[in-house]
Amino acid sequence: MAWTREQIAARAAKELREGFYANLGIGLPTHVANYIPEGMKVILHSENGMLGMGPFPYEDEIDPDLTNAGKQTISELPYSSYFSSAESFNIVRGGHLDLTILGGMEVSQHGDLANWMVPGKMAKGMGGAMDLVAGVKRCVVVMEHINKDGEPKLVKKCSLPLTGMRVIDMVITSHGVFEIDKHGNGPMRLIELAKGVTLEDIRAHTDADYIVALKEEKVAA
Amino acid sequence: MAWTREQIAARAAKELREGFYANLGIGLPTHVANYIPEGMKVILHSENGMLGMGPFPYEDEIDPDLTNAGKQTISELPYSSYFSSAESFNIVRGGHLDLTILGGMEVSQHGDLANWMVPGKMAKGMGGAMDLVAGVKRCVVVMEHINKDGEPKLVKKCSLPLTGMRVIDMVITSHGVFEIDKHGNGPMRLIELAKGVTLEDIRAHTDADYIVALKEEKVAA
Amino acid sequence: MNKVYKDALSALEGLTKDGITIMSGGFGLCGIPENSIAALNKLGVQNLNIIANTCGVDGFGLGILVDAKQVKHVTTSYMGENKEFGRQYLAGEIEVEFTPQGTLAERIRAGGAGIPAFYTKTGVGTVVAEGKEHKIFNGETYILERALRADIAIIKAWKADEEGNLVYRKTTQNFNPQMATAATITIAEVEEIVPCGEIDPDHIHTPGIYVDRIFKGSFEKRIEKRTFRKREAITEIA
Amino acid sequence: MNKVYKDALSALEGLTKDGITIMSGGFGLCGIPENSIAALNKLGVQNLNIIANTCGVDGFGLGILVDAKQVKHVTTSYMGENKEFGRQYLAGEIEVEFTPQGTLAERIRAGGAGIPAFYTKTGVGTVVAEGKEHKIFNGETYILERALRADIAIIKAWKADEEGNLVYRKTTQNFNPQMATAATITIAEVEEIVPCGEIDPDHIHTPGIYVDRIFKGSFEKRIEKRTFRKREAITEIA
Repeated sequence: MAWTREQIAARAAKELREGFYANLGIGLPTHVANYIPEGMKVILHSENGMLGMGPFPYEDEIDPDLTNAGKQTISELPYSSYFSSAESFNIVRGGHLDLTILGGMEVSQHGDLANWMVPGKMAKGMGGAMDLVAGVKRCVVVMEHINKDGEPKLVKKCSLPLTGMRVIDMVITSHGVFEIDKHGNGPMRLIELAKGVTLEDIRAHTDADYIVALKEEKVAA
Repeated sequence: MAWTREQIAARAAKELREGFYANLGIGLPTHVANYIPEGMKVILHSENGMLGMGPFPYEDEIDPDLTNAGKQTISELPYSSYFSSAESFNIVRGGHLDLTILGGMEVSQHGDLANWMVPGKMAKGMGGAMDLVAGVKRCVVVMEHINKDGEPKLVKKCSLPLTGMRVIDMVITSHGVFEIDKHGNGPMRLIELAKGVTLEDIRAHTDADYIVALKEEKVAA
Repeated sequence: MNKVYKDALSALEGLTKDGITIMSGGFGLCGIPENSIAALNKLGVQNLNIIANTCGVDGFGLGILVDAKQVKHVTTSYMGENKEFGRQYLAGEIEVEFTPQGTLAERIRAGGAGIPAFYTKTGVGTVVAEGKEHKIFNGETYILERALRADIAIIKAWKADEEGNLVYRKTTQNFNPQMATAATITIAEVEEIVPCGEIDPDHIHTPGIYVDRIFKGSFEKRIEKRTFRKREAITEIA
Repeated sequence: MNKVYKDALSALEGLTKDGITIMSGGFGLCGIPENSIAALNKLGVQNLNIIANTCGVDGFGLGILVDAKQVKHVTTSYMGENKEFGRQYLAGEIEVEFTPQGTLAERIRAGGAGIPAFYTKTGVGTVVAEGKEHKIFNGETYILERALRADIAIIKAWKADEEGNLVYRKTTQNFNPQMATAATITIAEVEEIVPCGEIDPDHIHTPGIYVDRIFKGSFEKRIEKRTFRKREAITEIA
């Protein structure tokens, strides 16, 4: 038992706050948008040059001139704005976004992230991921707790090429939620356990150093 | 006998070409616009954020939101565009302007320009002059040949604080026209004499090294 | 997250203290945040560090703060014709850092864009280059210029929507868009606040993410040099 | 100075030769210069150095040039799903320099703005930083990134006036405005060319000074991922 991908996304949505400007990565992070609480205004940034990204359009309103960073057709909202890639990354690099949620292959206990290439496999490029982790005020990774080979993805030190060094503030895995002090040298802090996951499960599947610091009221989703 | 300020401006206008993007400095250089040949399209840049600067407006069309770098009210043309100061100086620094015409206090034989401060007197600031001389493809100075104390303004080495080092391509003074090889170490080349000015006049009032290289067909205005 | 404030004083509330750094938009008297400047004067905040292309004129624009001796240091490209500013400068009462206009614009942009420093040819061989790192790229010498940031940016736009998306008019744009990006808090004063959706998103100059507080101001729009031509006259080009 | 050309081939005439560097606007297949790419293919120019955020898909966009083996080197942030590109890359037939998307955008802007290099935090501690100068500002480490320039920029805008002033539509803007500034010659293909005066000068995204040649193209505007929702369905956010 552990969180499903949708449950991970739902948990990640709890990191959003009213008025936040946020960038959601491609894949699982995109699903977080489905769990923004009713009535909360979160302005989504699309790094190809848009703030105020709206939902998928109705079929008869599809516009090839309006796509997101995942190349999907989308819609605009009353408060949307468009701009160049240079401006878009001034927003990213300049620390104007409150939060980014990204997928991950490995996260180290000090907040290093690897999510863009696997040696031996063809690298497709880092896209905007390196810019996002370097620039956004708070970076959260959502991912499975273990990889397809059953190995831990929370590690002492990443074995894959990095996307960023000491950049991640929080990891939400299928097994729980971990806080990282990316500027310090302490262990991760396990603050929540996914429903049905035991401390023993975590111990068995985590390479990174961590301490258990469960917040009573937040145990389980 | 020598060129008047208006004659200097008229001579400077001959450096313009069809389709040029040009920046004219405050003061005498501004007058050059009055001598753009009929039918020639020259697009004027105003460093506060405009291309296609038009003439002074009619009195009933004065708009406080439309001024030039000299803080004068101006008008727009059908092909005008507005932009930020950052964009405006990308145009300047990036070498997109074909020509700038500036006033000068001193110009050295290797193309150094001093035109922004006199030690002991209060400096008001360099404004955009340092950016223009560093960035524009071709820089022409228009000025009197001698200063108010009767001293030469074309010098071996500037005594005043510089606006730019090896930046000026041509100087048009009240006495004639001088070409400068700003990348080399040769003397200036006197290519035109103002009406009524003799080579002896030039010799008596020029500190810079120069050679006489008059272009027959261009003597006098 | 309501960004709309009643006026300049309410927009500045809780933000000012002596010694802070303020970026102020405008070029000459064109596109300046008249209302926020007046409010800073009213609040009496002291020892201000001002970053602005010019510092207004005696009695108007930033000149008001200079006249009231609220300004300690100015980073600027041109002092203009402001006599009292000149007097304080010569008397050593106010410090001035002159920076070329394009370098000033780019330093501000860099401050908002997460770029701590960049190289430029502007100023090489002049006093501006003194003490700065020099580096050769492709055979040409450049100097390293540092980013600028402020505690508060006060800017002027034409229209805002309630999200803080801004549109400027004609040459009022100047330093305003970049300053909006380079401060901890950006306050925009505008001539009109419209509901979201009324501004075409392709026409927005400054996205609302850069703007924290907006208010509708009243504007004198004083003209520094009123130049015009007669309807009968032959066209003279400015 | 007529900037208006009949079509892509006439706009490219006299400009292309083997081994030149070309910047190509667009993000995925959105806002790409379809017509100029097709013309480059037709012209058969070889050994191209391409600077582009992505390289199209098999058979469309820059993928056409890749398929025809006209491309020697690519500077990009993401290769996309282009299988033939991947094959040539793995076979060593095509060289690829990966640069982070924001760094790519800024390197291009710097190339157009007379800035030879700038510092950024992006990529510190990764392979991107290898061999690059590191420098500490305010206690944080940054790396030095160099400007990019091209011989030709091919870009796509929505409308142009005859002066070459450009307006983009929605997310087609992306890399086009900066690429327009960073090449020796910039060619803009547009959906409509209007007389000067028809575009509000406050709405111009790219001033004509950056644009050398313009032509009216015809556009397929292929969609990479056609996503939509049903009118009846509960709103799903992208």
